[in-house]
Amino acid sequence: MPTSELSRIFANDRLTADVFRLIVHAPEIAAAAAPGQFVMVQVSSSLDPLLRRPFSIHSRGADGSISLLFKVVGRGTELLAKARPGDTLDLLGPFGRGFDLSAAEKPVCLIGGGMGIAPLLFLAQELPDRKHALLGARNRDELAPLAKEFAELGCAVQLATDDGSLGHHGFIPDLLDEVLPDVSQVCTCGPSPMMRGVARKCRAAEVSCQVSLETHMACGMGACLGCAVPGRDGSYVHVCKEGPVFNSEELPWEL
Amino acid sequence: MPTSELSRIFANDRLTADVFRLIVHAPEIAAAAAPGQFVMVQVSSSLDPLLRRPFSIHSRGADGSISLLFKVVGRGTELLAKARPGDTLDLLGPFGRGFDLSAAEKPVCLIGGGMGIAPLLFLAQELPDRKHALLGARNRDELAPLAKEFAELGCAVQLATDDGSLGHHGFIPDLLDEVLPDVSQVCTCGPSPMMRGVARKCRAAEVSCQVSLETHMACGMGACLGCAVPGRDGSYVHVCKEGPVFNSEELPWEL
Amino acid sequence: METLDLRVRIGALELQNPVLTASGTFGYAQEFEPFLNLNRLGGIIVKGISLEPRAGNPPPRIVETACGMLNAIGLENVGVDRFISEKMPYLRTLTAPLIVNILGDSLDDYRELACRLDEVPGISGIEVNISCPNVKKGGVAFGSVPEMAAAVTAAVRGATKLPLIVKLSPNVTDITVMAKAVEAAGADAVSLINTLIGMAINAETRRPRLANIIGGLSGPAVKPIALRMVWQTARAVSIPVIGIGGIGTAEDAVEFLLAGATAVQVGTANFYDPSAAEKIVAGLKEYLQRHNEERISNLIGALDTGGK
Amino acid sequence: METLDLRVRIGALELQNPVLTASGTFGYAQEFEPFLNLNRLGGIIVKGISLEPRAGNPPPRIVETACGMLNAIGLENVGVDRFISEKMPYLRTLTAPLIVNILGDSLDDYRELACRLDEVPGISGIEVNISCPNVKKGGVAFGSVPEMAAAVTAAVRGATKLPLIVKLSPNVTDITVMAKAVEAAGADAVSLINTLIGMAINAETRRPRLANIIGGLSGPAVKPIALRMVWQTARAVSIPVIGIGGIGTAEDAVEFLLAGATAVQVGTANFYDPSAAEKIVAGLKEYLQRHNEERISNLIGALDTGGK
Ligand SMILES: Cc1cc2nc3c(=O)[nH]c(=O)nc-3n(C[C@H](O)[C@H](O)[C@H](O)COP(=O)(O)OP(=O)(O)OC[C@H]3O[C@@H](n4cnc5c(N)ncnc54)[C@H](O)[C@@H]3O)c2cc1C
Ligand SMILES: Cc1cc2nc3c(=O)[nH]c(=O)nc-3n(C[C@H](O)[C@H](O)[C@H](O)COP(=O)(O)OP(=O)(O)OC[C@H]3O[C@@H](n4cnc5c(N)ncnc54)[C@H](O)[C@@H]3O)c2cc1C
Ligand SMILES: Cc1cc2nc3c(=O)[nH]c(=O)nc-3n(C[C@H](O)[C@H](O)[C@H](O)COP(=O)(O)O)c2cc1C
Ligand SMILES: Cc1cc2nc3c(=O)[nH]c(=O)nc-3n(C[C@H](O)[C@H](O)[C@H](O)COP(=O)(O)O)c2cc1C
Ligand code: FES
Ligand code: FES
Repeated sequence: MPTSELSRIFANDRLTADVFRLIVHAPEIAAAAAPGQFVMVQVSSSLDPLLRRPFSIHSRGADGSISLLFKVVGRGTELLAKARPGDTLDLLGPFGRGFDLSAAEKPVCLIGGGMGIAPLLFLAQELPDRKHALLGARNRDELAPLAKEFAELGCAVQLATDDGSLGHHGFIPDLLDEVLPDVSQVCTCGPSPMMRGVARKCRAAEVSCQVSLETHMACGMGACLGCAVPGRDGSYVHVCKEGPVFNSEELPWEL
Repeated sequence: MPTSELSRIFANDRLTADVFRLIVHAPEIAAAAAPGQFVMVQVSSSLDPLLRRPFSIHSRGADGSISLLFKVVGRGTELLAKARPGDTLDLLGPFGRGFDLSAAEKPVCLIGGGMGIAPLLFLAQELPDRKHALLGARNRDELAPLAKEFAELGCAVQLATDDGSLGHHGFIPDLLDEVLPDVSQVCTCGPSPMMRGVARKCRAAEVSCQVSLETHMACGMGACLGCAVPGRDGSYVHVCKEGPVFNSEELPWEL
Repeated sequence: METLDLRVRIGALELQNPVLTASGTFGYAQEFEPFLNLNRLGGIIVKGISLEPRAGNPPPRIVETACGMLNAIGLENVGVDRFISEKMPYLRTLTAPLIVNILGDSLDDYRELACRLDEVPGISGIEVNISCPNVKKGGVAFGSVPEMAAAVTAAVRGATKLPLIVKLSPNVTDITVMAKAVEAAGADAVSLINTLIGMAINAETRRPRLANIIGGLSGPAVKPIALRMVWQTARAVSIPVIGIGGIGTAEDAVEFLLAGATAVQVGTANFYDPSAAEKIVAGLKEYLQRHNEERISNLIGALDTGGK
Repeated sequence: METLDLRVRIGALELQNPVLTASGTFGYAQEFEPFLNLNRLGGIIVKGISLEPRAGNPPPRIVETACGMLNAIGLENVGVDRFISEKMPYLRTLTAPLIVNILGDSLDDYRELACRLDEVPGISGIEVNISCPNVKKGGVAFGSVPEMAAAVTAAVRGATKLPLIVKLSPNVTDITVMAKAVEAAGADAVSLINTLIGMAINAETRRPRLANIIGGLSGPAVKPIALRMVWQTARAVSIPVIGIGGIGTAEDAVEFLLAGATAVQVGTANFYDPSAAEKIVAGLKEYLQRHNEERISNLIGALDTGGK
């Protein structure tokens, strides 16, 4: 059950030039949250920008906190970057359908690219011991701090960067072949081309693949129908309600 | 000549629960400013609130700074109250016609009520030695810190508060009779009833009276014609251009 | 103060307070259960329903604009059958009156929808969205031609005894002409405004921000236009006017009541503040107390224009 | 890059760039001298001029709204005589083309204004504000009836050879009908939009926030509506369209050009950022460079709608 929470900001740390990690005290949302779900954040006390912004829950703390990992890409995230410890943040959530791990027997493989890594850390926190994490980002700066945390949660971590400054120089799907035989479930979040590549390989290997989508949202709770994306057979699915996590087979991706 | 200046905030001190004094480094505006003139302040980096807010120049520092004295009355001033030292503030100014002291032979009497006191401190800074200041406000908290500064600038200060907590219990015009014979010019800014009362007494005593008006402004520079107030004979005068300081005889006040 | 009276009347329908939710911005109500007490509202208006289910427009369907948003949802809805079988069971459990918003491509569509809903228990009123294109008349919106608006109203009126609200489009030269036309055709009330037609472009990609190119503008940005149209309309008709457009606070709601609205609808605000509607009810009570006013109905049309 | 070509053409008038200032938001230009280089602008349109001086409406005349403002200045102006004697001497010193906005209560007013201005050296064009009430026709705005708009256009056309821009009101059901009417009557270009009629109320005092009760809405809030109307109009007429409404940045200007505008006017933005117009010129150059585009004219109507 989602809720509305005026949460106190514990920290808003700049990880790189444009990536921040925000930690807030939101015990009700934290208690209700499952990996893959998101919150709707009010980024301004004024009417401009008007709408809340969706962010995945990046991790959950034992102290009733949750964290968000975000990149500054526009006005809303610029304002969020200015939030300071002690300020309050108006949150709604948790919303959406998270990752479904009921059918995972063998290890799960988490595949994240860029800010798509955000929900996967929470997932790593909640998964049993053995799991893989294939993580990609633009460069070492962005990737290194995150990679460490996945490793600490017991993931077998492999990395890729666009510029080769850390790990494999290239794309994450390249790393997948080696790992696939060992896994029963892939969970991925990141740029669409990456997720398509991953889904294609999973399909070939007959491994179930869950993908987490992003789209523009006005409400986050199924009321505006603004978050539709194409489903199968000319229908639409609503990212905030039927997703953000979908089984890749639910989507009309030309695999 | 007005100018546009991105000025650095030196201080934004809370004087009472809702009155602040903001000090900014604005050397060009400071150099051009005359007492009674005002600046247009951008209170938000977003489009809401959209328009700048007018504030009188409260004082000028030797270091190229100017100060503003403001009360929180709405959204714009609420935002301004949150400005912190080190932030930049986007200012335009100085605008308008300030106090004209060319004809003052005997001492000048400054009469301010509430935030109307703001421009009078700058005027006191610029006036030759002997001058009177009659200042009124809601209570001691609001009035005491200001009264001190007028005294330091050589004013013979008399005070009035609505609640009697400092000085005369009642209205400032009550204090005027005693002072009028000694002055050749009255300069007043504050609530309209106060200014009318002052203007009436000045007229009876044949002492010139200059009043500083407030109204809603969109531009501050004579372009929008939004700041009109009734002048004499059914015409309108524009507060930002012909004012904010008027000779009380220019206004259609039923004296 | 126990004596506060917030009741208002829309035709035969009495509302416990004048705060409704606007169609298309409140889903089928259940989505908002975590955020407010639905039964505290004056009434609930659900997403527009058509005869057949509609898939809606391709994405992107929404874009934020200065103090507002554009939507081109394309009237996606489950269709009247699934509405009755899937949504009504929950909606019937609510005590707040339910008003169903309907839309069609032809007079027949509207008539049949009204017939179908007339039989369904738990529905307190019908709101007719006439901003839709008339497919038989080459796609001209019913809501921009008085005769066509009157024809839709008459068709629905003939098919149901339920209180009938006709929702007007603001994209017209004179909204009072539209209001008078539907009043004469039997509407019990008019609600206004629906969205203003707008557009947004991505300067970098040189493409429209909505797949549908144009969309409907809503939110605080449109409030001044809505308020003016409500004021004009309330002086032109004698049926109740329901004010819509950018209402997010009790102060906004009071402004619409003063302009002549008998009730208000909260739309886009539900998205950024899902408890807005209930907060507005509470805020109206607080306003009445502060102003020593016992009845909310005393505010309706009470704008003091100094005789103008 | 010295080869950037920002020139656009409005009838016989060539502008060095497409950025004009909107009437009523730029005073008589001199007010802005401290804040920008007037001669860098594509052109300057001054406050609307009538035959006789007008005192304007009683205050309050302006009120801020969500991302916008309402004004009811009441067309205060110095009248054509004083405009020519007091304002023209300064305006003539500028190299940027000057366009004079005119308004009247009757066809005769408009005709006479055009005659008077036609003789004055230093005027490069006339913009006709038809959002004014026609006093002879009971106060119906010229701008809401196509025949009346055409009549004003023809009257002015007959009185001057200066490039003639007709400024359209957005308060109509179909702005393309108005545009086509004035095109047929001899307009060299249309500019749009003028302000949308709106209203604001003080809930505490229960009084309108404008003494005139209603006023014109402008600013970023109206941009989506303006952009849509420009897009529709540009496809309906073959004369140039000048886009107006909420333009405050180069990105906004590009959006209007892509929608089909040949030039743009900067209005309310001049109030909160008096150097906005010059910044937009600079920003357009930067945009062309970034997009490897030599001519701004390549952007006009270049919206990629995927064939729709
Ligand atoms: C379910 C979900 C979870 C998300 N989780 C995260 C997260 O954990 N970390 C993170 O950094 N971001 C996340 N996002 C994306 C985030 O919501 C957007 O980056 C943010 O809304 C941009 O706001 P803005 O005002 O800064 O940008 P805007 O000024 O609104 O837009 C800037 C650019 O970002 C694009 N954009 C805006 N909103 C979205 C969106 N919802 N999806 C994709 N692109 C968008 C715009 O098209 C534009 O190009 C998530 C989005 C969704 C839908
Ligand atoms: C020339 C001039 C000099 C001024 N100098 C000072 C000063 O030195 N210190 C100071 O505290 N204030 C001063 N003011 C008033 C100040 O501009 C307003 O208090 C401020 O604009 C309110 O902004 P807001 O967003 O907080 O209030 P809003 O939310 O805009 O309004 C809150 C309330 O204040 C009223 N209000 C808004 N603007 C004005 C205005 N311009 N004049 C009068 N009432 C207004 C509104 O009607 C409303 O009742 C001056 C005004 C003018 C015209
Ligand atoms: C996403 C969205 C969907 C809407 N769907 C409908 C609808 O199905 N039927 C209808 O009559 N109005 C619909 N509207 C219009 C609203 O009910 C309302 O009239 C409009 O948004 C103005 O009010 P607001 O500014 O408070 O949002 C919709 C509005 C939005 C924003
Ligand atoms: C204060 C003010 C005064 C205006 N005066 C005139 C005028 O005299 N003649 C005219 O044609 N338009 C006038 N307008 C309309 C503007 O020129 C412009 O069409 C409108 O404001 C929309 O553009 P914007 O959103 O950029 O302001 C005025 C607008 C404002 C805000
Ligand atoms: S974001 Fe509103 S329905 Fe999904
Ligand atoms: S404030 Fe714009 S003319 Fe005075």
